[in-house]
Amino acid sequence: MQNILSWITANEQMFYIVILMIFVGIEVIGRVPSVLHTPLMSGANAIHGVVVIGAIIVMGKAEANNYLSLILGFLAVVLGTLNVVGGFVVTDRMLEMFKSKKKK
Amino acid sequence: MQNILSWITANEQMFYIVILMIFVGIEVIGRVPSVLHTPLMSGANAIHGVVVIGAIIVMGKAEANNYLSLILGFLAVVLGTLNVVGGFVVTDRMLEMFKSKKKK
Amino acid sequence: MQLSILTLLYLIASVTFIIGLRMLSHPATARKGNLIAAAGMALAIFGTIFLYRDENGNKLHNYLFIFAGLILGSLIGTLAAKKVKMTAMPEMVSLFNGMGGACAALIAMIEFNHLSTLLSQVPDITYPVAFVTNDGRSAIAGRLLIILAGLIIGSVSFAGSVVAWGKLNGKVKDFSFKGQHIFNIVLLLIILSLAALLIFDFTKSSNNIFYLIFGLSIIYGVFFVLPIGGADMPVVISLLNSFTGVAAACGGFLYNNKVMLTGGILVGAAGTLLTILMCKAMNRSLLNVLVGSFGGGSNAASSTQTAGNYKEITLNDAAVVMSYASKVVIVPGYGLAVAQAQHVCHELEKLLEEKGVNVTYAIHPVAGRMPGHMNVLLAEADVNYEKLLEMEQANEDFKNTDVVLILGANDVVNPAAKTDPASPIYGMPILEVEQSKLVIVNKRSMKPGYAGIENMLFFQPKTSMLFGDAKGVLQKLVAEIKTL
Amino acid sequence: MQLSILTLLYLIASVTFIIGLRMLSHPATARKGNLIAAAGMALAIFGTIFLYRDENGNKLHNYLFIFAGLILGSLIGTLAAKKVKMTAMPEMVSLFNGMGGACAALIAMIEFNHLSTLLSQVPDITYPVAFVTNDGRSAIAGRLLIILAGLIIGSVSFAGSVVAWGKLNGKVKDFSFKGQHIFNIVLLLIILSLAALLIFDFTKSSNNIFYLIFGLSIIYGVFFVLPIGGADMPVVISLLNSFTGVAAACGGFLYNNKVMLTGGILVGAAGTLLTILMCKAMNRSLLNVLVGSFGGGSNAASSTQTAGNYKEITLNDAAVVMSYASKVVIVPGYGLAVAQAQHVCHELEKLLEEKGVNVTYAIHPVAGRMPGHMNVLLAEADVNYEKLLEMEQANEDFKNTDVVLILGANDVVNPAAKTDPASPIYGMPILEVEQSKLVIVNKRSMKPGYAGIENMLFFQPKTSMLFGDAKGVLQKLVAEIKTL
Ligand SMILES: NC(=O)c1ccc[n+]([C@@H]2O[C@H](COP(=O)([O-])OP(=O)(O)OC[C@H]3O[C@@H](n4cnc5c(N)ncnc54)[C@H](OP(=O)(O)O)[C@@H]3O)[C@@H](O)[C@H]2O)c1
Ligand SMILES: NC(=O)c1ccc[n+]([C@@H]2O[C@H](COP(=O)([O-])OP(=O)(O)OC[C@H]3O[C@@H](n4cnc5c(N)ncnc54)[C@H](OP(=O)(O)O)[C@@H]3O)[C@@H](O)[C@H]2O)c1
Repeated sequence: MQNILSWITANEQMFYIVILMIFVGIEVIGRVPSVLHTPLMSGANAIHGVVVIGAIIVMGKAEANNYLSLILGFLAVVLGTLNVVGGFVVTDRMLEMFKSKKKK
Repeated sequence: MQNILSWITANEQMFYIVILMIFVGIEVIGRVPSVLHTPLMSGANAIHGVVVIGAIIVMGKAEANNYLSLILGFLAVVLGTLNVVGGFVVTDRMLEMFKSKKKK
Repeated sequence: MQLSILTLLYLIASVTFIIGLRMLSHPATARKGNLIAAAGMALAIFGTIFLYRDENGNKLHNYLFIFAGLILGSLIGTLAAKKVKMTAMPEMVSLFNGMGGACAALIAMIEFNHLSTLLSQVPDITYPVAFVTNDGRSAIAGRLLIILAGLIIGSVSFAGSVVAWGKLNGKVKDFSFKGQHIFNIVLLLIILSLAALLIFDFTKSSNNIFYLIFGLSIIYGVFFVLPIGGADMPVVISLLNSFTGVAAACGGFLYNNKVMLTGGILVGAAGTLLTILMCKAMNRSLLNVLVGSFGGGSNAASSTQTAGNYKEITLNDAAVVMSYASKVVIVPGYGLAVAQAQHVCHELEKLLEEKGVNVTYAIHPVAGRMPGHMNVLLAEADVNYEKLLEMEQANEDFKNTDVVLILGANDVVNPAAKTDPASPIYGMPILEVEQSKLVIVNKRSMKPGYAGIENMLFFQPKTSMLFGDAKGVLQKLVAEIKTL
Repeated sequence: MQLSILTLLYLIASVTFIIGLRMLSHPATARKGNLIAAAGMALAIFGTIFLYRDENGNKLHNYLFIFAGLILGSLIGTLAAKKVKMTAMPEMVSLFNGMGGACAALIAMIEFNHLSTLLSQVPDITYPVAFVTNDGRSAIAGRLLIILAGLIIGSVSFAGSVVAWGKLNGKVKDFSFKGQHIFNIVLLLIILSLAALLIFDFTKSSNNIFYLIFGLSIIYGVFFVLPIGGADMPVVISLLNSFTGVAAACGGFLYNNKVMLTGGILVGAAGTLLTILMCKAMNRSLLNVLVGSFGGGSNAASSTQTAGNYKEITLNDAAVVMSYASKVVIVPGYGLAVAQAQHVCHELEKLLEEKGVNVTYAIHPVAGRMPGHMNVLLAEADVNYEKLLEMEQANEDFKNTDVVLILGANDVVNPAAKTDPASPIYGMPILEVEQSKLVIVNKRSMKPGYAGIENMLFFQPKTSMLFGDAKGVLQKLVAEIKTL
């Protein structure tokens, strides 16, 4: 208990950021028309690709002779980039169709 | 410039909290019916009375012989409490009327 | 340990503020939301009192004073809040808001004294002190910046709110002089320059500059609100509300206190948006409100000459027409509120219902001087909630209405909003009362309403005027109907 | 200095994510929102590469590998995203999501190796190490906790997504055994216990436990998704999406990296809500989807015996009826999507329009296997946006419709949703096609649709069946109409 409390105090600001972000996420999505669920899902999917930054950091810190780290890190960078780039491109492709139809 | 940047870095988390809170505030109020503007205004009014906490801290830290601080601090506590208590009570009074009508 | 619990309490309080505000935005949950936020506030306050420890682990002292202040504030606050009349609600809110602003300004003042005392005790200090350097002093500069922000914003909010309260009360009159907007801008620039001077160049005489800034901020607050039309006050109050929120957030920065920071910013952001929403609901821009193009002064200028012929109806005729109608719609407006006629209006409604007339109210969202003003008023008079129709619904119903009784409303039924693109209210949605069979308008004269413009509705063949104070007229109407 | 700029870039990126997601929720701004979020992401990625400094101020190295990885990933990602068929969109999203999960799991793995190497180098370390004490070690415990959370959530998300992808592809079949839910729960408990063991009692063999946890998490991910009906996959994908978000946020905690933290949490929260909204749109609860009461397995059980007599219509008759109608409404469903018949459907529509028939589409929000599936499909086939009616609007129009042509839709036109409280889809809003004069239903057999229930619409007098694959039938119809 003591432990948890002091952990919370030490990371107070982190907790605020997390909790506020949860509110933002919920509020932002709150009233979406179901027509947009698919592009929204894939757009959100692309955003969590931000994890690639962790991969880059891991990779960039690995010593040149630590092959395990290098290989795993390289894989992580590739997969993370896939998630980001693929996610944004596929979302854009979907939304492009929506848009061009509307202008007509 | 340098100064501002390092200030931002030093208070990074604070900035996140402030910016996220702004988003939360905007999103939360986003789609209010104008019927509720008055109680909403007075409810928000009560919330910023949280400033009374600052007054309490100032007051509680003042040395017993620092009369200026004591007097100003006391005034601050009274005014802040007025804001909080008055704000919540008045809001409740308004909303009570709304509610009881509805149940009928 | 204590500090950890306090941190947790603050976190909880912040969350209750968000949830409370969120629930406040929906009619069904509003009241509960208010109570939740209040509970969170209580948690934060008592947590601070008992659990706060400063950097050296000391508890707070002066408990006597603190509790005395709390009790005094609560007593006055509760009394005032319970006693205030529903029509005086905006005044009350404005006053409470001013108290918050003053509190923030006082805190800034004490903290400044503290800082300057500390500085003067530094042994070999050489004035002027330039805080904005690359060494440790920039922290002091940041502190000063926040203190000054709290002082200026808090003072403006305080002075502005008090003036707004006075205006709504009728104690303070609109006042403006030529070039006042320029004067205001110059004043603001002076304040900001002085603040910069203080931060960049701290000398022994800085104390005086500080109090000068305080004084000028108060003056600025007064002149900021003075020229704005009394009827625009709700918008101004909402704006000042968000100011106080920001001032509270400054306190949060100062004490690294998250609940003050989050609470303040939340209200600051929400208040700003609310202000904008209110302006939109009145079909105006914020700038337009602040510069006051038709907020008040212009009212006097607009003439009382009428643009045609209108006809009057006698009390007796009005009583007869309504008693034998099958459907009557009452349109309440600002005049009903000032005349405090909501109770007798409810009486009239009951009387007519007893006679078998179907009576409802058509509520325009910005009727009166506060958003939702009419709902609050009629709710106070115990009018059944289901009888209050919102604008869209009411507009569909007017076709089947025999008599529309307009009580002290004007702009919200002005057809110019739909037909005349040159009108200042063009584009504002209105209650389309002219679709009904007969319109009876109660007001005291042919004077225009808030927007200061002529209302062609009054000159239409199906409209009849019933002059007099709303309360008096309604009382007579009730008496008349009883004798029928 | 570099770090300060990076902090600022991260802050900007976090804001673009919020704004991007916000704009994604409105049709008019969605595309721009996506681009804004992408720009913020680019900023964050390149900022990290060039400006990141570790605690000792060292830059990153291994640039070659990093850029190789980025370029490779971008190439594959872009290619895959550009090549994928519109109907295969859910698979693609699921696969990308799995990649993100795998990335998070890999990071956790490397960081664990790092940590355990560091520990083994501490001179006089005595195993087992209990990290959860009141001294400095609790920081290590926190680190381990986050690493394990990232590993478990990332692995589950990865394995689950790959299985979901396989199911949508048709490569993996539904599979469940009795007591599988219990098995899953036990598995999860074992994983969590092992994780706790690792944190509270770190020994030399902990490395093995770590990989065991990894393996079990992968297995759990597979068994979590396997029993869920293939048609429920969009919901599952959305759920796994939010899992990956949380895994990314764990990375943010680990590196004290705010953009990862905020981005991950944002998606985690938004994804969870989106999952719930999707379930609501299908009139089901999340639990119901996960436990799979009618998601798939039950489909097989439901019989093909029909509950009455239906009549068929010949191609020629159908062609004639539609050509001479004045208003035709097309109801597309899942069958249209699997048959890839959207293009020929558009052809039919144009042909009829040329003949003076007024043709529109009635789009049910959950028609197909993804929310908004039909809109995307028909948009791809260049169908004019204005021809797509939403459910409410379509339901008002059916009264004046001569012919409704149902193409591979079933549940979304099942009247049981309105009339039969015992039906699993009772309460779901449907397209009320039976209000029109004539209904033509195209599907391949009398088999039920996704919900596995009989559709009484097919046995009504005004309904005629037109059996066959949607694409083939439409092609023949088009040819037939051309000869008329
Ligand atoms: N609700 C809000 O949030 C808000 C806020 C600020 C401004 N506004 C503005 O206020 C206006 C509201 O429209 P409204 O139609 O309610 O009011 P209005 O247009 O201001 O008209 C009120 C009318 O009531 C009459 N009146 C005054 N005292 C009376 C009394 N004792 N007995 C009977 N009649 C009396 C006045 O005419 P006589 O002097 O001839 O009696 C006046 O024409 C709109 O222009 C709106 O934009 C609204
Ligand atoms: N949109 C979403 O987000 C989502 C997500 C998950 C689940 N769902 C659920 O999916 C259902 C959607 O309803 P729906 O009416 O679109 O689909 P449905 O009820 O699943 O019916 C599809 C029908 O299409 C026919 N079909 C299949 N392949 C065909 C082909 N090649 N040519 C012609 N017909 C073909 C099938 O009958 P035959 O086999 O006889 O041909 C089947 O009856 C709802 O129950 C909804 O809750 C929706």
